[in-house]
Amino acid sequence: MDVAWTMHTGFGSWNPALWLAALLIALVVALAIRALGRKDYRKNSAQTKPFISGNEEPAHGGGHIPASNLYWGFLESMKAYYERLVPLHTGMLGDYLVWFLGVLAAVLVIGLVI
Amino acid sequence: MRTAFISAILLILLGGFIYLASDLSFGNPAVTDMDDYFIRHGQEQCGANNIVTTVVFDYRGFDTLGEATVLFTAVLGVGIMFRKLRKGEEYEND
Amino acid sequence: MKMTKIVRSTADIFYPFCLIFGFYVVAHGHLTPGGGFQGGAVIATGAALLIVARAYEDISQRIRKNALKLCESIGLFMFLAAGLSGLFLGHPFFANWLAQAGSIFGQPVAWGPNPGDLNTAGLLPLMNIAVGIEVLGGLSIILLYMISGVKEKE
Amino acid sequence: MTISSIAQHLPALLIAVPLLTAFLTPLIGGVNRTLRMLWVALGISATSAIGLALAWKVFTTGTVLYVFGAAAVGQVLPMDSGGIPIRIIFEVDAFSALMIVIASISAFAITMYSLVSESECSGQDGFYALLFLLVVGIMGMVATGDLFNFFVFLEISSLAGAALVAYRVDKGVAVEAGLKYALLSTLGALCVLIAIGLLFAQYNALNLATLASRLQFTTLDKIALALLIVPLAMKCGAVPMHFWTPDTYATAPSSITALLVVSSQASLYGLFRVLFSLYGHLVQFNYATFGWFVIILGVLSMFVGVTMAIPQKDVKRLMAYHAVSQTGYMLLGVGVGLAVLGNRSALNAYGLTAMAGGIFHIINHAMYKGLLFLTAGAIFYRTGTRNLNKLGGLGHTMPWTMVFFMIGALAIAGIPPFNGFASKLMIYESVFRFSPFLSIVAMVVSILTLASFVKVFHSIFMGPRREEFAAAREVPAAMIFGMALLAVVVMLFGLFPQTFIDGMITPAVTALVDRGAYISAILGGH
Amino acid sequence: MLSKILINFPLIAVVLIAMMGLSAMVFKRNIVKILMGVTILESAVNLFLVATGYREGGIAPIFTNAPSTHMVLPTVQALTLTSIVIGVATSAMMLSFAMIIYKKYGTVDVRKIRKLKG
Repeated sequence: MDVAWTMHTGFGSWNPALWLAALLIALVVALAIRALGRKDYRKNSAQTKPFISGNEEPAHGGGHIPASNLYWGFLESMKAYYERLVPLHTGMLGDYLVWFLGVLAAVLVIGLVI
Repeated sequence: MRTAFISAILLILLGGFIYLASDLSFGNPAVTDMDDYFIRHGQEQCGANNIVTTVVFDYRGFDTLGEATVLFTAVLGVGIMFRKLRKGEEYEND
Repeated sequence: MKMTKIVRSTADIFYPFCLIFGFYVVAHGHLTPGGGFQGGAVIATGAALLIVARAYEDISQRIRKNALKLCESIGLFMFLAAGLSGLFLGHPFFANWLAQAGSIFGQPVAWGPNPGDLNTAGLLPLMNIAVGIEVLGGLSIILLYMISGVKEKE
Repeated sequence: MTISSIAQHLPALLIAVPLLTAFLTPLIGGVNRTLRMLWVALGISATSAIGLALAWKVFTTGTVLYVFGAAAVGQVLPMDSGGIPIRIIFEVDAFSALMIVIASISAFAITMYSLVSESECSGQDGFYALLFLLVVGIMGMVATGDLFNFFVFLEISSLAGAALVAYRVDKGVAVEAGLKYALLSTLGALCVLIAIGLLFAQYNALNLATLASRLQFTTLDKIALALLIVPLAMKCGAVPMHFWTPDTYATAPSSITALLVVSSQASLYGLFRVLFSLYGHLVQFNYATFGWFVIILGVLSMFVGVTMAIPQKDVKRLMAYHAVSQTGYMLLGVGVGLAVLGNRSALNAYGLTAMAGGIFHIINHAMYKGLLFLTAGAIFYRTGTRNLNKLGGLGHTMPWTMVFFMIGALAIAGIPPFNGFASKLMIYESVFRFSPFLSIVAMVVSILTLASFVKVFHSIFMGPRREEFAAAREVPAAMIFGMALLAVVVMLFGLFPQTFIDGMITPAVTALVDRGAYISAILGGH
Repeated sequence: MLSKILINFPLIAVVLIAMMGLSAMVFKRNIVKILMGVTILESAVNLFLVATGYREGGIAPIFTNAPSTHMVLPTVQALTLTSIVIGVATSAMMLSFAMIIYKKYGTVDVRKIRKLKG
């Protein structure tokens, strides 16, 4: 394989060309399976209507979830972590300066002691 | 709590500064070869009696260009701060 | 707001002296303490004197912002051009190719104390003048911008 | 000037050309706006061409030195100076050249983009002049070999960046962010200045190579080291000093945000330069301590950045937290390299690969994060909002923006075959040899990154058309061009990683690790 | 130690001024006072830079009618000049930022200037 396409990390190697080839093969297979499907269904009849286990199809566009509702479960499960982390980000200028000086003092102590 | 924390930080920095001030020796710098070169050759090379001007504009003239650029930057910044804003140019941050 | 007549006339009297002293500091930057930045700052002090003594309205007529902007850009451009001029003669950036050349500002100088001669130091006086122009424009226009911001708030 | 003399003076022109453009922009902008657009396009094209030419020269012929104001360009050590450099010297080695390549590509794409995206705002003369001054600051920071000159360019980039952050006043919110950025940058620059004074008082030199050769690692040098690395770590947005990053990146105009990413990476360059070229390879230098300092900063930045990004509602603020988190990868990779710098076998076994991954991630991150910020700017340009809860259904009307956003999002999440995957793979595999835990943290962070970008993609582009965005069309061609350029670079780096690693990254790592070469380039054989 | 302090008196003054500036920056709530603290810290740094270049009994490095040629180091004076101008530019820009913030928010208290957080 051409060296330009293969990346050697020193432990293994990674080849984008092979990956693209695999993608292509998967696409071809999918198209082939799709081509095996039946063509003799009737348009806009009950055969093409989406079947949601007997329920009515929801109104068009009702399904868009706003961003802050996504990952609600994740945020809920990590509530303890976020309750500690987010309040640290007070938009206060003085706190920014204090954090900077604190890290500076810590590095001074570390650098001088060790 | 916050005040005590800040005071501790400032005390550590104060200790570092005090060490810095007591370790350096004021009045007799350790090595002076570069500045001796400036004092010895600056006048002949640049023809200026003022060695500081020689350093500022000749040996380190590039720094001076950057310094003038900083002033230009500040003027531009102040200028765009006090400019007349158009209608609806400002975005209401929610 | 307007200051009293005493303050205004005193400022008017001192203004030209500020300018003259500033230009002296700029011109003798390579011989005596001082230089472009210091002299430009002194000249801008004259402008500040007028600004504190008078109302903003007649200052804005007497000192125009565009002229100061022009001063600043021109001064910086002169400074950069003085630095770049060496490139066209085969010298590096910021080479002081005019010094010791015998031409303008090119009087050779020997090492050691001397009474000082204006006609020396090559590009340095030119750079001093350029920086002086830039600084006087820059500092005065910062003051003008700030006071205009104060005015339009009221 | 002939071609040969131009090639000889490339490092000077790299600074002089954008400076000249910036100085004359207010005058030319006064004439009319078409002329100003032409002037700006000309200036940025010339700057990028010079930068790429200089980088090419460095990668082909080795380190380029430029002495300002000497009798000759190459006269590093004057005859009568007793073997010390006395003037300001630009020392452009492979690492600097890499950063110059990043800055050139990003600045070109960003300026082309901003020619349209900022066209409605007032005060454009100042905007473009400050844009060029920011480019000057970045170029000077990465090209200089003089400590005080580095400080001057740091101040230029900080001030220009702060003014540009506050450019859209936004009812004072942008000015608040600009004030925070300016104040923190000033404090950091003052610390750097104290460190410069300390080093000068002891060794009477400002040139980095001379200082490195004279350094004794006394206690004062330790204080100077602390005063140098903490401000630079703050400027590149490392946790727990990252608080300015989301404020600044979110409120700046999007093109400026993409350039601020590059400027924070220039301070990352300064951090690595100080740690490796100035202090590295000292006998007394405690590699493990400072290596672990950088690693801990990196891990904290990765994790805190990505976890803070997930609940954000402002799209640019979310991307800013991702910028913090991606900076962590670079710190992690190079920190591992620093931690094993004293141990030659471990360095050759995995340290160099980790550093290569971290440095490769710098250029990858500049490209895809710039692309993402530009797409966010395109969305803001058409819809006028950055709130993810209000956006939606833009995939129907802005297909090109959607494609570019997808490329950037997949790249930042480390999905093959985009460039993020290549550098992250190197970091994972080499860091795993150093400490498996860190590598696992890095993978988890990558997964969370993908998750949060899936959220952004869903809330901006998915869903039915919104009537309030019925007027939203595809952005103009210049903005498309700016985004497409970065997207193409992202694809190239992803498809031919080894070419770029051999051509640019490995020389950069070698230049960073080989301190002796950096010194002897100035002082001759040592 | 005491003699050392007496010799290094300018550096001790640098320390005191720098601590004044730092404490003003972290303890004050008023933006203008914080900017004052930054300026004080800048002047401390400038004093430190000049002090590092002093030579016992040296004169200013200017040859015009100079009594002797035993001069203090010129480089640090050049650096100080540069840093003074940079400090002027920085404080001018930050003060104009503070003016705009006061105009838009109606306050200069850092506890109220926090529309960007979280």
